[in-house]
Formats: sequence, C-alpha cells, structure tokens
Amino acid sequence: MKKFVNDPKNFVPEMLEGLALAHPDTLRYVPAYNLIMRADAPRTDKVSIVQGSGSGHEPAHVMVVGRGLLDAACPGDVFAAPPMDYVYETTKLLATPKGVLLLVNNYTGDRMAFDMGKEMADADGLRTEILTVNDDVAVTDSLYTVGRRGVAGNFFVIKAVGAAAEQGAELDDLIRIGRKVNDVTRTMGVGLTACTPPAKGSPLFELGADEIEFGVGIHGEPGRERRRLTDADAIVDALLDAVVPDLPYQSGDRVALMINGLGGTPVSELYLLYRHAHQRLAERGIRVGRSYVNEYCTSLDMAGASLTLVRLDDEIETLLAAPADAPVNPF
Amino acid sequence: MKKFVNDPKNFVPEMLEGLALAHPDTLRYVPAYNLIMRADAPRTDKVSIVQGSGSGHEPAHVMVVGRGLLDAACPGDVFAAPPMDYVYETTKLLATPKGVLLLVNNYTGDRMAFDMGKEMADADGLRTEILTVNDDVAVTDSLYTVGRRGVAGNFFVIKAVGAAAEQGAELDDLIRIGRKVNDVTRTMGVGLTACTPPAKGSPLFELGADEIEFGVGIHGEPGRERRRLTDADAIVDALLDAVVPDLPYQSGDRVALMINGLGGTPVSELYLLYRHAHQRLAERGIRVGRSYVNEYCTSLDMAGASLTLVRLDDEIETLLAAPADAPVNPF
Amino acid sequence: MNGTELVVRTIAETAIANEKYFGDLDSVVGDGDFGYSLARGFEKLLDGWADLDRTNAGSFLKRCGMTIASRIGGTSGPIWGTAFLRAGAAAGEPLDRARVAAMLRAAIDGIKARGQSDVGDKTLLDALVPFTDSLEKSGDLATAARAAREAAEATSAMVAKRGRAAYTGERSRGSVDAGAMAVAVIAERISDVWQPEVTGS
Amino acid sequence: MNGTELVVRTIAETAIANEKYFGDLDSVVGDGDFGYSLARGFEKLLDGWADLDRTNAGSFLKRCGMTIASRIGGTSGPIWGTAFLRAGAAAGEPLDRARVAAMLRAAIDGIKARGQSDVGDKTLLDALVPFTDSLEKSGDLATAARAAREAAEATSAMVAKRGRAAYTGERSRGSVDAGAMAVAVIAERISDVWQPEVTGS
Ligand SMILES: Nc1ncnc2c1ncn2[C@@H]1O[C@H](COP(=O)(O)OP(=O)(O)O)[C@@H](O)[C@H]1O
Ligand SMILES: Nc1ncnc2c1ncn2[C@@H]1O[C@H](COP(=O)(O)OP(=O)(O)O)[C@@H](O)[C@H]1O
Ligand SMILES: [Mg+2]
Ligand SMILES: [Mg+2]
Ligand SMILES: [Mg+2]
Ligand SMILES: [Mg+2]
Repeated sequence: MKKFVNDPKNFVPEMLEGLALAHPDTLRYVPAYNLIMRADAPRTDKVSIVQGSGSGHEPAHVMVVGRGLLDAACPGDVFAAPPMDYVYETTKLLATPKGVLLLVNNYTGDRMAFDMGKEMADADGLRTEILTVNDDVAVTDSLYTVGRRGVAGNFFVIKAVGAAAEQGAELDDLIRIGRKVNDVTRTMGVGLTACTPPAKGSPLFELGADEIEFGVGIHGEPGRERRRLTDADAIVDALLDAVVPDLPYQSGDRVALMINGLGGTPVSELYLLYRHAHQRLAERGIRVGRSYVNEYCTSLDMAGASLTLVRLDDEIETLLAAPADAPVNPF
Repeated sequence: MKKFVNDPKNFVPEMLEGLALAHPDTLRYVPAYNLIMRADAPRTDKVSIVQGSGSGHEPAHVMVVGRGLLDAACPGDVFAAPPMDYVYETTKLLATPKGVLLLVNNYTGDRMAFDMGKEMADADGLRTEILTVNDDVAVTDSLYTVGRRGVAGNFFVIKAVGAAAEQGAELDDLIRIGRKVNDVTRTMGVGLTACTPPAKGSPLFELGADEIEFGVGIHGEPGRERRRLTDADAIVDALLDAVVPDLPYQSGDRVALMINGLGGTPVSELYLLYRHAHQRLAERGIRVGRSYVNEYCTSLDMAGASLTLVRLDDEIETLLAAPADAPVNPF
Repeated sequence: MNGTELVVRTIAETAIANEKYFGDLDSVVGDGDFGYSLARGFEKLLDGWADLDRTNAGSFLKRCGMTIASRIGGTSGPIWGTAFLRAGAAAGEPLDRARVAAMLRAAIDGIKARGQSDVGDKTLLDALVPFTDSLEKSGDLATAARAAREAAEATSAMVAKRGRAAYTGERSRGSVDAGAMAVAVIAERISDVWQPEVTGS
Repeated sequence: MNGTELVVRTIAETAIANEKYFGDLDSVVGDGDFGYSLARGFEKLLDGWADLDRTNAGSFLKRCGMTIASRIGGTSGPIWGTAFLRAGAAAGEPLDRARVAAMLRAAIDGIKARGQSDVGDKTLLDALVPFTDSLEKSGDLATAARAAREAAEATSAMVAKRGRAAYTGERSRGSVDAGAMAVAVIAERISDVWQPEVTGS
C-alpha cells in the first residue's frame, strides 16, 4: 500500500502540525510532547480529560479533541504508546483544580506510560485518575495478557465523560460514568488487508486474497483466527455472534450500534455492514437507539471494520446526544 | 483490494438501506429510484435541491442529504449516472412551488440523464433548473470532451446553495450563487492505487509500486499522466501548481482549502498533506479562511487525495459557515 | 415482428453474456461499468419481455427504447435508448433491406444528436456506421458483421474525443472502444441466429 | 566509567543499526514498531550524549534510564528505562564480575516488576536471564553472548504470555521474540567491542 508521507520519522508531527493549522481557533499544538489541546484548556471550572495511545488510529484521539470530548491528546509514534514524559508534561499543562482524567486503552505500553506519568504528576500534588478502556471481545484468554484491549468503543467513553465534564461533573463522577459505559460496551473487529506503518513501508502481515483476520487488533496485530473471506452479511453475523453473547445484549435492550472503519474501507461498505447488523439485532429484539457509521478508531490504512454495541440507559443516551465539536466525527 | 459486499448487484441498494436504517428520523429511502430524501422534504417554503451522479463517491451525494445541504440524491449504480427516470421521478417527488434545482457533475452520462429527466418534468409543468459543476483542472483539452469534470469541489456548491435555499432563496438566486461558487472553485486529484468496483472485483487499472496517477478522475479513469511516486510535499506542490494558476488564486486572496480523501487514504495522511498546502499557500500570500480535511467525494477504495481551492468572499463564506446536518461531514 | 423480436432478444442476450468482456474493455481508459450497465438494463428489458407492446415493429422498438433509456444508467442508457426509439420511429412495412437501413440511419442520427458525437470520435458509431454501410450495400448480415468487427478493431488506432475515455487524450490510443466492440459482437451474434427472408430483397 | 560508557554506546548503536531487523521481528505477531521505538529513543540518548552526568557509573546509568524511559514510546520505554535505572542504582566500585552480575539482576527484577512478567513469558527476559547466568558463571562475555543467542532462538518454541504478541495465543509459537533477539544481538556486539579487565576477576 502506497502512502502520502515525507520522512517517516516526521509522519506524526507533520500530521499534528496540519491539524493545528486547519483548526487554529479551537486547537493548540505543543510539538515537544505531540500534544494537541483545546485552545481554551485548561479551564478551571472543569475536569480536564486526556487520552494518549499510539498514533495511527486517527481520528482517535487527536481529532476528537474539542468541546464535549477530550481536552487534550498526547499520542506516541505510530502504534507506540506515548513516552512517560509526554503523559507527565501533558498532565501538568492540563491540570485544573477539579483534576485530570487520564483515559487509557488497555495495552501494556500505554498502561506503563500512564502509571509512571501519573505517579510523577501525583508527586507534584496534582489530582489525577486513570480510567482504563477494554472493550475488545477478541481477546479471550486474559490470563496471558493484560486483558482485553481498548478499541473503537473508546469513543463512547470519551463522548460520555466529555459531555459530563462539560456540564461540570466531578472527577469521581466521571470515573463512575466512564466505568459504566465501558462495562456495557463490546467490540469485535475484522481485517481484510494488513496495514502499512510509514516507517516500515510494507504490510505488517500477509493475508491471502481469500483470507480475513477475524478479531484483528487496531495495531495490525493478528487476531483471533484467520478465516475464509465470505460475503458481508456472513461477516456481520460472525461479529455479532462474538459481541452479543459477551455482555450479553438481550431482547428488550436499547443499544448504540457503531460500524467503525479501520482506515482503508470506504463509508459505502460501512453502511452496507450497518444494514445487516441493524436488521439482525432487530430480529433478536435489540433496538438500535443511536447509530455511528464512520471512522472512529483506525489502524492506518487497513481495510476492515469493527462492530461495537453499547447498552443504553437514559443517562448514557443523554450524554451521547449532548453537543460536541471536533475536527471529525463528533457524534 | 478486498471488499465488504454481498451480491455486487445489490451493493448500492444495500448501502442505501443501511443509510436509511441508521438515520430514520432524518432520511427517507425510496428503493425504486435509489432515492434518499430528507424526511421533511419537499417543503413548500423552499427550493428542493437534488443531485444524481453515479454511486461509489460516498459520502457524495447520498450522505450529504440533510438540513442546509441536499434535499435528495438519486444515484445510479457504481460509476454510472442514474437512469433518466430516476431523475424524472425524483424531481416529481421533490417538486415545490419554489422549484427544484438539479445539480449535475459535468459528465456525458449525467448530463444526458438530467437533460432528459428535466425535459419530462418540464413537460409536466414543473419548475426546474440545472446547475452544472465542473471544477476539475485535470482536464486540459476540453475541445475533445464535454469539458471539465465535476469532482470534490461539488461539495462547496452543495453547501452554498443548500444554505441559501434553507434561508428561503429563490431558484434564480440559487443558480447565481451556485455558478459563482463553481466559478471560483478548482480541484486536482492524484491516485496512489486503482479502485475496485464491486461488480468487477479487480482493480480498474494497474499502477506500478512507484507510480501515481496524476489528475485521476473520481471514476477511476486514468488521469492526466502517470508520474513517479514522490514524497508527500512534492505531490502537494504539483497539485498546487495545477490548481493555483488556473483561476488564478493570487496574493491577498482568502480561500477555503479542502484535502479530500479518495476512499482508501486515512485521515492522518490527509492532514499531513493539508499542512504543506496551507504553508505553501501562505508563502504565496493566500490565506486559508476555512479548512476541509476529510472524505467528501471518493472513488470507492482508491488511495489518493484531491486538493480544492475556493476563493472566498463574504457571501460565500457566510453560506459555507451556515449550520448544516448530514450523516457525515456537514462542514 | 418475429424477426424484430429475435433481433432485440439477441442484442439483450449478447449484452448479458458479455458483461465481463465489455466491462473489461471499458476499464482500459474508461470506468469499467459499460458491461454492467448494459447487462442490468437488458435484464430488466427481458424481465418485462412478455408485457411489451407488440402491435407492430415500430411500437415494439419504441417500448424497448423507453425501457432502455429509463433503466440503463451511465452514458449508455440515453445513447442506446435513443437509438431504439429512433429506429422504432423509422420502422414500417415491408421490413426490407432499405427499411432496415433507414432504421439504422435513424438510430445513428439519434446517437449523434444525443451524444454530440460523430464518426471518428472513437465511440460505438465507429462500428455502427460501417455496419450499416455494408449491410445496405451487400444485403448480407455476415458481411456487415465482418465490417463491424474490422471497424471496431480499427478504433484501437483512434484517440477518443467523446465519453469518459476522452479525458485521457492521447493515452486512449492503443485500445479498442468498448461500445464499438459491443456493436461488432452483437452484429456477429445476430448474423448467427437470424436468417431473414427480407435482407435478400 | 569508560567501560560503562562503551557498553551503553554499543547498546545504542546496535539498536539503531538493527532498526529494520528488530522491527521485522516484532511484526510477525506484534505490531512492528519495536525497532523504530528503540532506534528513535537511543538516537535521542546519543543526541544528548555529551551532556550526560558522568560523575560515576551509577549516576550515568540512571541518567540514561531517565532519558530512555521518558523518550522511548511503546512498552520498550518503561521496560528498558527501568532496567537502566535499576542497574544504575546497583552500580558501585569495583565494577567486577559480581557487581556486573548484581547490576544485571537488579535490571531483571526491575523489568519483572514493571512488566508483571517472568522467565518463560517469551519476552526479552528469556535472553537476559540466561545471559546473566552465563556471565556470572563463566565470567566470559563471548560465552554469555552465545547463551543469550541460544536462549533467544529458543523463544521460538514458546507461547507469548506478555506483550502484544500474547493476544495471538498459540499463533505466537514459531517465531522468536523480538526483545529477546535484540538482547542477544546487543550482547554479541558488546562482546565484540569490549574486553573488560574486570570480567576476569
Ligand atoms: N458522446 C457519446 N456519443 C456516442 N457514444 C458515446 C459517447 N460517449 C460514450 N459513448 C460510447 O459509450 C461507451 C461507454 O459507455 P458507458 O460505460 O455506459 O459510459 P460512461 O461510463 O462513460 O458513462 C463508449 O465506449 C462509447 O462507445
Ligand atoms: N510485560 C512485558 N514484560 C517484559 N517484556 C515485555 C513485556 N511486554 C513486551 N515485552 C518485550 O517488549 C517487546 C516488544 O516491545 P515493543 O514493540 O516496544 O512493545 P509494544 O509495541 O507491544 O508496545 C517484546 O518483544 C518483548 O520482548
Ligand atoms: Mg507498539
Ligand atoms: Mg460510468
Ligand atoms: Mg463506462
Ligand atoms: Mg511492538
């Protein structure tokens, strides 16, 4: 897969510089820490919400910095958690009397960086909390890992705590809300092609013309298993079979349904997937209350998609529907 | 390139069905004519705005149906202009006392279908006007063609006339505004890979690992010429060299700058392209007043991008900034 | 009427059978949808086949033209629809060599008007006109079909001046026009299946 | 101090020289960024090389550890940073075989604590521990480097229980761990360039 890139080492900073140039009124860029923050942050009247994670998942997370969403994002290089001092310095810059909420997708590297960064910030007397997101049902045997990964469902946690923070919620209430959303959110992804990191210049793994990677991670890690490419509806059925029984989502539930593109799949195909998922859920008595069809958390240029369900209650639904502004896909 | 697809013949209707299921409150789907219309259309107090064109360019045009944008879109199959009777029936359904504005991207097939559809609607006594968009500077020798193609710049025409129509503008004023926007809009695209139409199942053309298609069309038609793949900044320079002198855009101008993804290129790369374009324009004394970095008019799963400039004046800028709602990318 | 029906049905079946071939031809310098558009449109024509108006050849062809124009997308719907409509308008009894030639001329004029195109632009006209000339002269379908194929193959040397292929300018040289080749293939199939009593006259 | 400097510089240069190799190893069942992360981080260490605190081996290593932990992203920053910090804390005079072994043990304990990992999880520990064992026993760097390589190659038979490769479960078998192989390659380079007077004692 060919890419638009200059020196691969500058891929992330050049992207961030472009982002800042395109949104000068709302965003501020601090090159030293790959930091993208709201131009009006930190605001003393609210908790600051910060997310790190590797780059290559755009719009997550640098492009969901904005009103009712993140106050800042400090990504690492492509697929690499941010170094600890990005987390530390970002936390210092975003500190407010109400505190800083650090959102972490559940990966070894990210957790270490945020744990270490938080320790240092706490030693400075700052008020911080970490909230871990782990919505990926693809990881079955959590004995051998740090547990389930945080993937596209992350958006719902950001959206909910972002809305609540905007309304003045306290740090402990944000933790409660974030945990609650994470607890009712499940995701499963499928890759049709491998992605190509700019610095590597070639696909991360080989996938035959009739193979798909079922349960693929958002870092191009191979997934649960390799399967034969089938038609789109059968793929949706397989994703639902992994996601629905996991919580489980049951007849009578109201859900948010997200079909998230992994970077190389056009939105036309995402809506085609959405159609079947919506219909199949209806057959199971599960009603879609809110729909999300777009790219939210990608894996560079990988062709593929993930399916996320969130079980809604009135509080979550209200927070998801609250106003938000971001460079892309605020809803 | 592998795709999410069932029977390729159902690619377009299944996508449209998904779109309608995801947005039941705002959109209505009429399967007989591939028609996606606003749930509240036709509104007697405004001109209806309709666009056709082939499918495969999503979000154009079915996903920009909404408040302040299109009232309806009736696409044909992938890369095929809609049949004449889609245009005719859609026009009848959308008819209002203030009239129907038919937006047409400048291609032989689209023009014929809309000319014939309009003739039939006019014979029924309906009030209609056609507005043709042709922003693509890649087509140099217009003697041999129907002239320049309509590509991503189309979005700006839709946005401007959509906003004006929402404010109650009359049909002739919409024609004036649309022509004015089209006249100051120029686009040039580049393809890194070929796209794969679902019904064909294989790439539309072959492109070497180090080749790019400069001036590529949004239907996968080969472009102006094949060039060597260079770094991203050099590609942006080449696009600007084609676009800027064409109007020309000059020192002191205020412009909207769009970097549009062609379907397979992630938004990270689009912002990287944006960065250099913004900086180079600044060097030429051209100030970016509004930024658009996303997918607006794609070519299925093609990796690639186009660059569009619109010279702004107060009227255009106000219309572009007016509120709008659509399934994706309303701004 | 039986001859007319057979010819139209053969056109439809040939278009459907050659969907992939025609599409591949259109993908060299076009957008690859020509085969798909024709096949889907003619499928719809065959779907409603039993209900078509069969009063006479003229009304039958006009009905076909309406269906094609309103059901085939892309450039081909208006172009092929117009051709059928015009041929139908020029139909009459007896359906002899001169009448068939007149119907084909009417179709050609319709395409030229609708497409603002002419012989030499590298379109289906570049096979349809030689086919018509030959049929008029020889009265023999097989001879005319050969003329159509030769002419279709000769489009390879031409630069496209109309249609999507025209955007590529000089680069359109070196590949045959999809529409012209479709005309040649259809002509061959018609010459295979139809032994008209009329063409000898 | 010269020995310590040489060792750290060799680690840095080896990591930079093997960026592609280490990255390719990480892309088999990982995410391919290991080579890039190490190379970029150690480049930054070399950038500020002249200004590093050189009071003694301990403070030098701690300064390196801080830089690595705060400049390398991914899992490797905290893991390698912690290793250097702990080794620095265990440094002292004389820098003899026992001391070097103690420093390596401290680094290993730091990695285990930071990574919640142990020998057998298919990580760099599976090369670093055998290397340390062998160095302690033989006092010979070349022997220890051979032990590291053998152990790194043996990770191929293991199933990953930590790090990103662990998500693939059984499928992680059949390829060596990138971190373990990096330890082996670095050990070999150190053994090539460093002839310490101390290790014999
Ligand atoms: N203006 C025109 N006049 C006559 N024939 C045309 C014209 N433009 C294209 N054609 C014919 O139509 C064929 C392509 O048809 P189709 O693929 O349906 O069109 P498109 O995809 O460009 O809308 C060409 O091969 C050519 O023979
Ligand atoms: N929990 C852990 N403890 C010790 N070492 C680990 C751990 N997780 C991974 N590693 C080592 O780190 C290497 C991968 O590093 P890196 O690519 O930077 O991590 P990632 O991309 O997964 O964040 C692995 O090959 C392994 O040797
Ligand atoms: Mg990584
Ligand atoms: Mg077409
Ligand atoms: Mg075509
Ligand atoms: Mg890695």
